[in-house]
Amino acid sequence: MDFKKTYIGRVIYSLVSLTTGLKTTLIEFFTPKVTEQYPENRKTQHISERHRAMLYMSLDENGNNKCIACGLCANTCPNGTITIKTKMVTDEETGKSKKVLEEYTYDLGCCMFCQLCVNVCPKDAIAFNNKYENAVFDRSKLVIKLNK
Amino acid sequence: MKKPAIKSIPYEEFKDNETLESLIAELNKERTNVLVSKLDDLINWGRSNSLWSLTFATSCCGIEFMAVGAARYDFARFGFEVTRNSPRQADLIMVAGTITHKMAPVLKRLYDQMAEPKYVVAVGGCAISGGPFKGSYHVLNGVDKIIPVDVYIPGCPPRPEAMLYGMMQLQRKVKVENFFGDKNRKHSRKEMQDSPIIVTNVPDSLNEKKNQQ
Amino acid sequence: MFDFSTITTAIDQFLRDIMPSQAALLVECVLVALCAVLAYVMFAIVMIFMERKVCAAFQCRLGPMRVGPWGLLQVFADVFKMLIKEIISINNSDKVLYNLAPYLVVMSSVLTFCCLPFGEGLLVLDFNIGIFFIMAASSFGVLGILLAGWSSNNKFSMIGAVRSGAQMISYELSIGICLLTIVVMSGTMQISELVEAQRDGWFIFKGHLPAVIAFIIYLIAGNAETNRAPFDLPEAESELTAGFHTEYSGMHFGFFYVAEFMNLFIVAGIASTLFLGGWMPLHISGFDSFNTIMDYIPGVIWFLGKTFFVIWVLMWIRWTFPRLRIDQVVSLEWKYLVPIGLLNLLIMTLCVVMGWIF
Amino acid sequence: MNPTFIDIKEFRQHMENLRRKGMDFLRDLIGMDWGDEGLGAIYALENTATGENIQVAIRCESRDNAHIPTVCDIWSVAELYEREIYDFYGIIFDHHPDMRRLYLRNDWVGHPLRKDYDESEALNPIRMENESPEDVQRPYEIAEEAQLKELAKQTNKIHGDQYIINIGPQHPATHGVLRFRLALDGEEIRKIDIHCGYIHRGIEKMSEKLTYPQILALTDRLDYLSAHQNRHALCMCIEKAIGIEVTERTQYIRTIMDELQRIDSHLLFLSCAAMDLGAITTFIYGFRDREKILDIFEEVTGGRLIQNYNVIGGVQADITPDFAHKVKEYCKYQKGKIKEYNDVFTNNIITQKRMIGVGVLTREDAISYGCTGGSGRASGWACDVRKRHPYALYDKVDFKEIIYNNGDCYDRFLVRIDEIKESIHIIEQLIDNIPEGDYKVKTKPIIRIPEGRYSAAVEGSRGEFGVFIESRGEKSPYRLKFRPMGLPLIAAMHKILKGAKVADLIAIGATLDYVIPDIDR
Repeated sequence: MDFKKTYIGRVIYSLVSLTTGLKTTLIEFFTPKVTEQYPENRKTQHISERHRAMLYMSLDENGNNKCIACGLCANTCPNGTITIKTKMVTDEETGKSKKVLEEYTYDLGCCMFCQLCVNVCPKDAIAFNNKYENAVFDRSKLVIKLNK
Repeated sequence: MKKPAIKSIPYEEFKDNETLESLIAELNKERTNVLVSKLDDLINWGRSNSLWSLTFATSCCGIEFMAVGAARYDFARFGFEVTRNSPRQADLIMVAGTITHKMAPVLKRLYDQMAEPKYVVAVGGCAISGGPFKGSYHVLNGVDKIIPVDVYIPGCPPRPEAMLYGMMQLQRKVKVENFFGDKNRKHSRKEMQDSPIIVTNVPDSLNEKKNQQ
Repeated sequence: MFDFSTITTAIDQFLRDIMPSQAALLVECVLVALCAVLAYVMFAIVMIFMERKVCAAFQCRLGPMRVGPWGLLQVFADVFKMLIKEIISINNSDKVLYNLAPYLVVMSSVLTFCCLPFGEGLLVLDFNIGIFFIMAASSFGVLGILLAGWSSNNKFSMIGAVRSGAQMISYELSIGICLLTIVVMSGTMQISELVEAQRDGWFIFKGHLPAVIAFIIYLIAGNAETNRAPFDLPEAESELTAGFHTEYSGMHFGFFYVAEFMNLFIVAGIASTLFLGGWMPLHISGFDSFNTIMDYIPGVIWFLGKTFFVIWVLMWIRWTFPRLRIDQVVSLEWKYLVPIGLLNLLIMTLCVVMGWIF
Repeated sequence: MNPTFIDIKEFRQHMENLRRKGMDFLRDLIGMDWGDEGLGAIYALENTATGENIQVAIRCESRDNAHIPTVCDIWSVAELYEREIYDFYGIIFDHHPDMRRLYLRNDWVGHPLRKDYDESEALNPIRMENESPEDVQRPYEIAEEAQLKELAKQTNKIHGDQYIINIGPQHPATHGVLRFRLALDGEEIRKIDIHCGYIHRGIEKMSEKLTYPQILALTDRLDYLSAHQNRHALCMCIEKAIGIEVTERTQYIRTIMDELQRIDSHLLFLSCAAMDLGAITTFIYGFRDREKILDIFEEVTGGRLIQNYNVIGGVQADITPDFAHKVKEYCKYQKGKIKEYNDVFTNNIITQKRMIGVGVLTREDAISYGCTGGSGRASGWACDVRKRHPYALYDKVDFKEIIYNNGDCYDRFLVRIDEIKESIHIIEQLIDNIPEGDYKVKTKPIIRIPEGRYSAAVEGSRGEFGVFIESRGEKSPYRLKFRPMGLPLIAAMHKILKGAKVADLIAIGATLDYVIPDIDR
């Protein structure tokens, strides 16, 4: 008869398997811990460049942006995260009227970070950054005006 | 004005200090007693450092919530690791994931079952606004429509650090609250009684609310 | 070695001098009760903190870090919170039993706690059937759990309570047999005498093989008695949400929580008293200078050191193994632990009769 | 592949014949609303012995009173699929034993996937009162193996005098929001009634209004643990339909990512199974190692869980330069860690006692219920899509399909552990040979799929994930159906639960490895 199946065999086999488990956790007990201490390591921590935490509009030193108010991003967004308000401005030199951006609103609270807006933008006016500390107390604070 | 302090992050670097300050101003209007306010500070210290959350997850964000609990991010460092499965023992509910029409009454009921003081954190796009599924026929667009939300953590799903950040925001909010005085309770008893949850699958004799109707 | 009874006798004498002996007795009772409850709470806090840190270390993480240095104040924060948390009253529950249950559980563990010999002369209850009293006092904790499950008007609680009834009553037997093994060996049931009998060597060394087996069985059964993994079925989180205390909130839940940890402390304390020599220092015959150094370490430290070592081992077990199923729990007891325990008792008796113990 | 339409009168006979000819696996059942042509359904069938695939369709012209004969006695899984179609389209399946809604509340007005569905808030406001249990329902008998037809006659409810507990919708062991209504006898389970739909998000209906790139974003959120594979399936289907060939480099990246995702999912499976059985430390170990994959994902795709990586024609961004190095490092690390899991959990006597011989799913049942993935392979059914219908690079790499034969919880567990090793093996073959080239081919800005029906399937982390598109040449699909990986698993639940205890339900649920948003969609 198989020793493993006898009464004594079962007891011994169980004890062996249990001790193996205990041994493994004991080794873990003494190995250095893997925890990253988040708020303490804020300065040194590495977040992937590609991480998408929030949409932003790159502004130059005068606060100008590259947006041409074409509305492609707002149209391609699956759930209406982006709304664009435009106005018509007449160029003084040429006299032609031109559509310019008045307000670019982005609702961080319902963005799904699918990157379609960034992909579709013809001027690379918008991009995602990796600043993830965005929790707020008020829902309305999540609706952000991106242009200045 | 008292400024709630959190280790390792200066007050100024936190987002949305305006809302917090207006909350403090509102709460401090009626408070004069120094002794009471010291006691309040002590109680708030206890409360804010012992936020036990209900294990509640419906979808993707729930997995990130588990990741926060695991070794790398380890929310035990903050004392949040005692996640309770029974709403009676939990202090906060992290609504992690989409809430659908069918789930909405369940969520409300869980919230009602929790003991005061209780807090709600809306995690991720779905819980904040319906997120990716905003246009769906079966999705609740934001849990703040049925329960009061204290902190919103945007992301889809938010990364674990963002969740920890959100929890610290909640700590800040807890730290400015008053234990003494009626501002404490989020809902009056009256409101609780009027809450629209009606239990339908018990005998009518036991169902007080139904009998009242 | 310092005998703590000199202090207690002095206090007793002082009190009797200033007031009639009846009143002195009353004051003493109150004092002792206060001390006991204070110590109980203190150890509970230490235990909870230890559990959280040890568990974290086994799971390659850090555990509480941010409340006070190394998270030392974490448990105090929890206690503050728990004290002011709302206690929900449940509709359609048996109110009296529902409110009574947590106190029963705590009472049982306080009573047992009082039997632990922390040092020479430093124990509250010491009479000739001490072991018997411990068994009796610890076994009515299950009553509290059953009542909690019954009165909550919750089906999960009910299943948890019934599970716990089946489990705790079964495992009481094994504990009894193990304790009996030691009683057979020492010939006394009084706690202080049991410790005294280990002056020339701890029972686990004196009783060699049968004592070691009894020790192991005691640890397993003791773990089951405290409802801790791998025997945490009454509150099996993934099955029954929170088991018998699902409906309890605030401090009522806190009592269950504390009692669970203190039961662990008590199990470990009894183990160290009966098997590891209680507050007796470690002596190795032949090494006289070593023995003298050991004697300088106070008995309280010896006792706590041993107890916390046993607790650490139990935590190690808890954080390693998965949970058993209820039928497996019961069959482990009745098919393995009880027969082995009985056989072990027989061997021990034989050893005692033949004089094979040291 | 275009389905053959069968006349409703000959339908039953035809289906029975097909089953007799060996069409034993109902891959998918797709409800359809063809507008004026009526409502109907498409049945995708496979012969597991020969690998032959056919599609059969049925149509009934009456919209208000649509009736189709049931096939749930031929393929058991059809029971839940048909309930789903009843829920979405209002088609009544004759002789179905349990014609209840599957996902939506029973007081829901209308059938949402119909083209004429009225979505107004007024009809279906957010109802805050609890759902009342429906009167006619058939809980699945576990104790006896009666035929479905007989059961249909005795529509016995779960009675009030039985000890009934609700596991879920909010319960730590259901991995989300699934609800089991159990009738207990002591610790033993007598009856089970499964309620889904607590996370039904209506993705399929939403897709009918979105453009194809927009739909892609939703697939990640179906089964978030096979986000890559889900997206891969849809991309593949669309690429097939519009006739683009992706580059070799893309194929390599996709395959490696799929396998990394599979390891990620299996590690999570291991962790959660351990947690459900009470071994919390193993749970943490699994998560610790999973973080390393998530790091790689985040570095390359920018997302940890929801990656948004595959796009039509390629991938979103090229891999980072140190990708290969990191993946190789990870593979080496992971191989060492598997022993640790085995030591602490798999070989533990308590685990074995809890799992061996518990929750047996036979091979026949696995096929009849369509339980693909690890659960099917543990029952001895070679159902791996990577072998059955190779896609991407799976016909070029050498790998073994892991098959166990007992079909119990322990085998289901071992399959996943071994698959981690197999996936590492696949990755190691590919990682050094990623060819140079474009990571994405140019596509038109607006993607329209030519009229027709298209389908594609991949091996997701927990079974076959299929996509079915019916297009009318628009920029959004006329009908899009995802084959859920989890629905067949929970359909088989009452069969598996035979003689099980409450604790076994947890072990079975953990090892079946379902993800609820994938079931509910």
